[in-house]
Amino acid sequence: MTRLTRVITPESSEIALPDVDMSTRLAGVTLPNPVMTASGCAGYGRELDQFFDITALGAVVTKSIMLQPRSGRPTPRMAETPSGMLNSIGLQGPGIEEFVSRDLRWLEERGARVIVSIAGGSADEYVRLAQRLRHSSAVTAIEVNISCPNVEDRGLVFACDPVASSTVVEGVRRNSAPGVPVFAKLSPDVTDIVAIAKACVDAGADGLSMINTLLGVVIDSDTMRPHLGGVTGGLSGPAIRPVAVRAVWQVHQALPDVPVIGMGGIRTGADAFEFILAGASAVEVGTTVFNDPSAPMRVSYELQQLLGARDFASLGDAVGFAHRPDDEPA
Amino acid sequence: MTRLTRVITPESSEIALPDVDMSTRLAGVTLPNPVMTASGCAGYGRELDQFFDITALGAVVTKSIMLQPRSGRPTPRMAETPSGMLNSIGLQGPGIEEFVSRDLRWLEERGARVIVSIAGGSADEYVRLAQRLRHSSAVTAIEVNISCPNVEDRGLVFACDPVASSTVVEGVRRNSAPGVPVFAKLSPDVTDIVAIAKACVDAGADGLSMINTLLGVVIDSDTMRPHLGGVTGGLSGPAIRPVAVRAVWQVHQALPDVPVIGMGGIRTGADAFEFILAGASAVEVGTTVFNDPSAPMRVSYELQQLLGARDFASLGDAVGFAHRPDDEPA
Amino acid sequence: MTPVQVRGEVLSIRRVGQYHQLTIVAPGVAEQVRPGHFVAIAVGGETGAQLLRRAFSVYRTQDRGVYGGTVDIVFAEHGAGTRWLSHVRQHDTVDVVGPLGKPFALPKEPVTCTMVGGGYGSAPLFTLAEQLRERGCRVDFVLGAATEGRLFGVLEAKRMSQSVAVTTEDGSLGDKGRVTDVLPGLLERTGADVVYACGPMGMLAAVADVAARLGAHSQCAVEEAMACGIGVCMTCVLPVVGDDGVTRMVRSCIDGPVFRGDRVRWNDVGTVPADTWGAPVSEGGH
Amino acid sequence: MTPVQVRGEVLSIRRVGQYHQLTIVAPGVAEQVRPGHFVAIAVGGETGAQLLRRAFSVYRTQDRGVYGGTVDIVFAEHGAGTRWLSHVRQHDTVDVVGPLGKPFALPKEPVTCTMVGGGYGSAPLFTLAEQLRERGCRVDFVLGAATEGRLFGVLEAKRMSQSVAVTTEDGSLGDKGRVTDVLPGLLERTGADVVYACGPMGMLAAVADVAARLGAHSQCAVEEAMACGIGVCMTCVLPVVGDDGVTRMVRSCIDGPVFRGDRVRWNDVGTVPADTWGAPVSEGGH
Ligand SMILES: Cc1cc2nc3c(=O)[nH]c(=O)nc-3n(C[C@H](O)[C@H](O)[C@H](O)COP(=O)(O)OP(=O)(O)OC[C@H]3O[C@@H](n4cnc5c(N)ncnc54)[C@H](O)[C@@H]3O)c2cc1C
Ligand SMILES: Cc1cc2nc3c(=O)[nH]c(=O)nc-3n(C[C@H](O)[C@H](O)[C@H](O)COP(=O)(O)OP(=O)(O)OC[C@H]3O[C@@H](n4cnc5c(N)ncnc54)[C@H](O)[C@@H]3O)c2cc1C
Ligand SMILES: Cc1cc2nc3c(=O)[nH]c(=O)nc-3n(C[C@H](O)[C@H](O)[C@H](O)COP(=O)(O)O)c2cc1C
Ligand SMILES: Cc1cc2nc3c(=O)[nH]c(=O)nc-3n(C[C@H](O)[C@H](O)[C@H](O)COP(=O)(O)O)c2cc1C
Ligand code: FES
Ligand code: FES
Repeated sequence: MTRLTRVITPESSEIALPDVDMSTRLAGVTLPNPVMTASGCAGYGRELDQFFDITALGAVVTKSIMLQPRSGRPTPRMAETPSGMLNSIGLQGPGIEEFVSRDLRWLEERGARVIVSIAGGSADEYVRLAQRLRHSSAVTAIEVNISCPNVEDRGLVFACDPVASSTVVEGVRRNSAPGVPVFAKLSPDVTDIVAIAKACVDAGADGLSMINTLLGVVIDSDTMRPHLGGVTGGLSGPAIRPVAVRAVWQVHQALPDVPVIGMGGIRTGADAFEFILAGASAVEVGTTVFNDPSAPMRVSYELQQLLGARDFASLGDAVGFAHRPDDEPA
Repeated sequence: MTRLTRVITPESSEIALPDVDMSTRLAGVTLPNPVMTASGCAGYGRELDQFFDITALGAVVTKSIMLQPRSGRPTPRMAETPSGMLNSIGLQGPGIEEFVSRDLRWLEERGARVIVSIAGGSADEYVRLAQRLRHSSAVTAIEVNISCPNVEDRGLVFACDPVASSTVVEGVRRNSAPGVPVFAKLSPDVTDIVAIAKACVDAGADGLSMINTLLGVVIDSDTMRPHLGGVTGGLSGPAIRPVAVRAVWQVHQALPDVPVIGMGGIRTGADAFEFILAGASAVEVGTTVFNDPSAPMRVSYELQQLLGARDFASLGDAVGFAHRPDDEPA
Repeated sequence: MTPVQVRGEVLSIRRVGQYHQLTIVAPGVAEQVRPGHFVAIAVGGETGAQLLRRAFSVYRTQDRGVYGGTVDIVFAEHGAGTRWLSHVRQHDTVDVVGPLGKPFALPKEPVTCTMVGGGYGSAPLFTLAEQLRERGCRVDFVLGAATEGRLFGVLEAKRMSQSVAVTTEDGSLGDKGRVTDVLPGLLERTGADVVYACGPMGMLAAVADVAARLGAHSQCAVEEAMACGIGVCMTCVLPVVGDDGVTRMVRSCIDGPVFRGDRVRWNDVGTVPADTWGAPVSEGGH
Repeated sequence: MTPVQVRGEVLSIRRVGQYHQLTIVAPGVAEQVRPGHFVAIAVGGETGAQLLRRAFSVYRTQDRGVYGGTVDIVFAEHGAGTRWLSHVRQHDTVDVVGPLGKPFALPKEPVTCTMVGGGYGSAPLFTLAEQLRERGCRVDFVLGAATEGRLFGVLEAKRMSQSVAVTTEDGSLGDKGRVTDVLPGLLERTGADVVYACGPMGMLAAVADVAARLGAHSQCAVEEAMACGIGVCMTCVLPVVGDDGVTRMVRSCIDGPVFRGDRVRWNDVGTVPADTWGAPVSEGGH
């Protein structure tokens, strides 16, 4: 095996990391580490910075921001489910202005790389969000959360329709700074995720993030009504991991040159490794943060150890490795 | 609370059951109990009969049968996942002739109600299966597993397309005995499950079963290839329950008069109750049987206790109860 | 205060009435705790099916020298998570994050204080009472529960207060009824300046109301379902009026769990009032 | 034999080399077990994330009078399930289904038998050896493992057999190498009529081959991943040639785990050979 470096984990124990090049290229941007937080599971970075150094992550992916301040949905906003959870936050947030002047600024001063997740109710809202971010030096990349209902089309979710998805992506790409990659974040709740992926790439997406949550319902057996204030919610956590890995597998198979950020139920480095082998160039850790606030760093260390143990000199060599021909050994 | 009856559970402990009418009507057929086994998770009933009296179930739903004998997929055929499993059996089975003369006959002699699940690679295969079953007195209902690839249409899964689904359902309905209800079993891997449900009902389905498994992939971090011999597999178990309850919720909302058999991750009576409240008239227990071979009976008892504790005189009163208007109390 | 995450050894677990009292070695947490802080404990094991931490008020902390500080919590067996926790044994390891939240505000003057605890909600009030007494405050207690076995700390309250009133809904101990049946009389009798309360939401709403009517300041520790406990998920919100008079959906894990009773819109909990900052919600994503 | 499901109390758990030996009170199971049977144990707790039972060969059973019969298994800590099982303690309850599968076939005549065990695979061979001895058979053992700590039951084998040969891959005990390095010599020396084998698939394939070459009958207990263990899921299949000469994908939990070594298509395990009944698979659903 390769050379080892000793590091101190967030929980103050010393571990040895093999010498693996963990940097990853995402559509023209190079990140020193492939592990990031997932949108909506890390706020704007400040709270997690108490548990580990957020600048060590590939990037902080911020909670999806909208144009206007938003109060979100009524409570209860969550239900625990087997190996997962259902949430219905309703994109509560301060709106883009306060986000830029307070949260994004804090992240920049802190020295963190930032992927800003944006969300809108119409294609135009996405465009205006992109315009507002265009001149910010703090933005490493944009993740377009298209799992939002289109208020102009009977509330149909953009990500469920290739045309709606591409309209949004095209608008964001056109209005974003050229050096800032635009990632479209896909929903798994579709018959053919590859078709949506292709539509987004054709519309100018530099990469794809997947997956967002699965639509679910939990009924409370005491009140005998849906548990969530918003009735339906998004299912996340390890429960959905096989669905997420499948999405990454299929899309990488169809579009091997498009960078993919994989997420959905990553709890350990081995889970992250699954996504990398399936074709993801980077991963996001979401729900697991609620279980273990230092999980993103832990996952990154565990992934590095796994890569070293399997004699990978660099993360890049493992990306999509599970797709190699049958006769090619490990 | 209501009168109690003492029964002996499969595990030989005595429990008290409240006096709730557990019978359920499924499109003209009345079953004494709403709990059944799920297709593919109970073989043809014989093995489970060692653990509890299978004639006490609503019905035994048999492993999907095809026209010809089938060897299924190479191993590994399963992977354990968080609160679930991924399987890729490939519909191994003896073919309809041997099934009818051996397995269906055994079930009939045993006195069990039987829902026969059928699967085919073309609409014509489904029709021929229906014809073969048309004159069998052992068949209580037919469940049409349309989550199969259509060999005549580039392997596209029937259940993912409303037209393909309705062709199959229409052919089965036309060729089945009039008194035998036909249930179409839907896949959750679609953008709009209500549209598929409607297409099936319009084509003559007497009811709907949902959900089948979700498409997933698990990568083995040692071999660094997909774990399953068949690469993709079907995700089942408690992990998927919120997705299944959501499907039942949505379809019952859109088609309140169509009987629904709910399944997906039922482990306890409370889980079954969720499906009933969401709109299912009966439920199937699948993956949990692997964890607990007497689960279908246990779930039935637990459900009956829950219904009694909430003062339901009959199961029927609870079906879809979670959809009641906001101002209507429990 | 900076919350930390520690794997703490279970020093002891024992039954107290219908509750469990758990003592965990949690160095780094214990030293920072102030009354009203809570901890979030991972349940179900590292590969278990329950991902969300469970929140528990800190009952007390102790400096144990060689061991490092310990944290005590008192909990009811409620669902799967607390059932799991009730099965931990001495020397097992439990993953604790804390201290979390905003503690009770302490008065600068030696004022008269009433503590109201519902069920295990009394747990954080004892160290609070001790600190108030050190500041020369008068402290009275009202402890209520559904039944005797669900009361916590009656004797302890007696040791550290001027008076203790007990109510149970079934009359098994003390007065039959609720804390708010005896609270107005007590507040009038003692002329209490501040009411500190912890317990179920319904009780808090009623206590805040009584306090306001009788001119007392109230500090209520709320209990909203929390997915993260550390401020990153936005599940734990409730409508609270800010200094600027504007209602916001505020995170109870970060901005609470202790709120001024007159600032929480108790009747609107579980809704987003129309005048909330950022309301109304057009149907949105998650 | 009818398998039953029981919640059995753990009577003891202890380390044996690199393995754990678990004794469970399992009335109804114990009484029916014959050598080669296995049990399927639920892991992870009733609300845990692991749904699939784990299969373990029965090492031995004992009639304990008042307790009811007990079942012993020997297991390696491998993944999450066996890790969980290694943490059970005395008086805990474990959910057991058994006995399952087809046991080893016993010869009617007092023939000469060789037992081949790889790692914990030796576990079911000791009661088998006892029964063979009772029938007047000569019994010899070959036990192999990667390293000394992974051998199980060397002393026990010595007590009940004519000879014991030990191999380890690292040479830490016995001959350096594999069981099949010493097996041919032994078979020739003793003129064994039957070889009983349990261990990893690779070993079984090699043992079956050696036995066939030297004219011995072989009985091999295979280890295929099983979701249910009781015959309802079809995950545990492997290609086996039937009496009619036709290859079928056969359930190892019901038709095995013990198979005639000359009937298993060892080289085709993990595939569906083209001449299998019902093959080739047109791409199908799950
Ligand atoms: C700030 C705070 C302090 C608390 N202090 C205590 C304490 O000192 N002693 C004590 O016994 N309990 C306390 N609770 C409540 C405790 O967190 C719940 O009893 C516990 O979460 C129930 O978990 P469970 O797994 O048993 O229930 P489950 O029903 O399995 O829980 C499912 C989910 O719902 C949440 N949930 C369920 N009930 C509650 C509840 N009453 N409040 C909040 N979330 C809930 C759980 O956290 C979990 O995410 C406190 C809660 C909060 C927010
Ligand atoms: C008939 C039979 C008898 C067995 N007897 C013994 C025994 O006496 N002692 C012993 O230590 N082990 C025995 N095994 C293997 C034992 O079942 C596995 O070691 C165990 O399932 C691993 O579970 P895990 O949770 O630790 O691993 P995980 O990797 O978490 O398991 C994940 C899934 O894969 C399956 N799996 C993993 N490894 C194996 C394996 N080697 N064989 C079969 N399934 C596997 C598990 O059952 C589970 O479903 C036997 C297996 C079979 C089929
Ligand atoms: C509480 C919560 C809030 C979320 N908010 C957002 C969001 O604002 N924007 C978004 O794109 N995804 C959001 N997600 C989805 C996650 O970013 C992620 O795609 C999904 O949860 C799957 O990953 P996980 O299983 O690791 O959580 C949210 C998820 C959770 C659990
Ligand atoms: C091993 C296995 C085999 C299955 N085989 C079939 C099948 O043959 N036909 C079918 O319609 N569904 C099949 N299913 C799907 C189940 O019937 C059920 O729809 C699904 O597993 C969800 O329910 P559960 O979570 O309770 O298992 C199978 C599921 C499993 C786990
Ligand atoms: S519990 Fe997550 S923000 Fe409060
Ligand atoms: S393990 Fe299920 S059929 Fe053999």
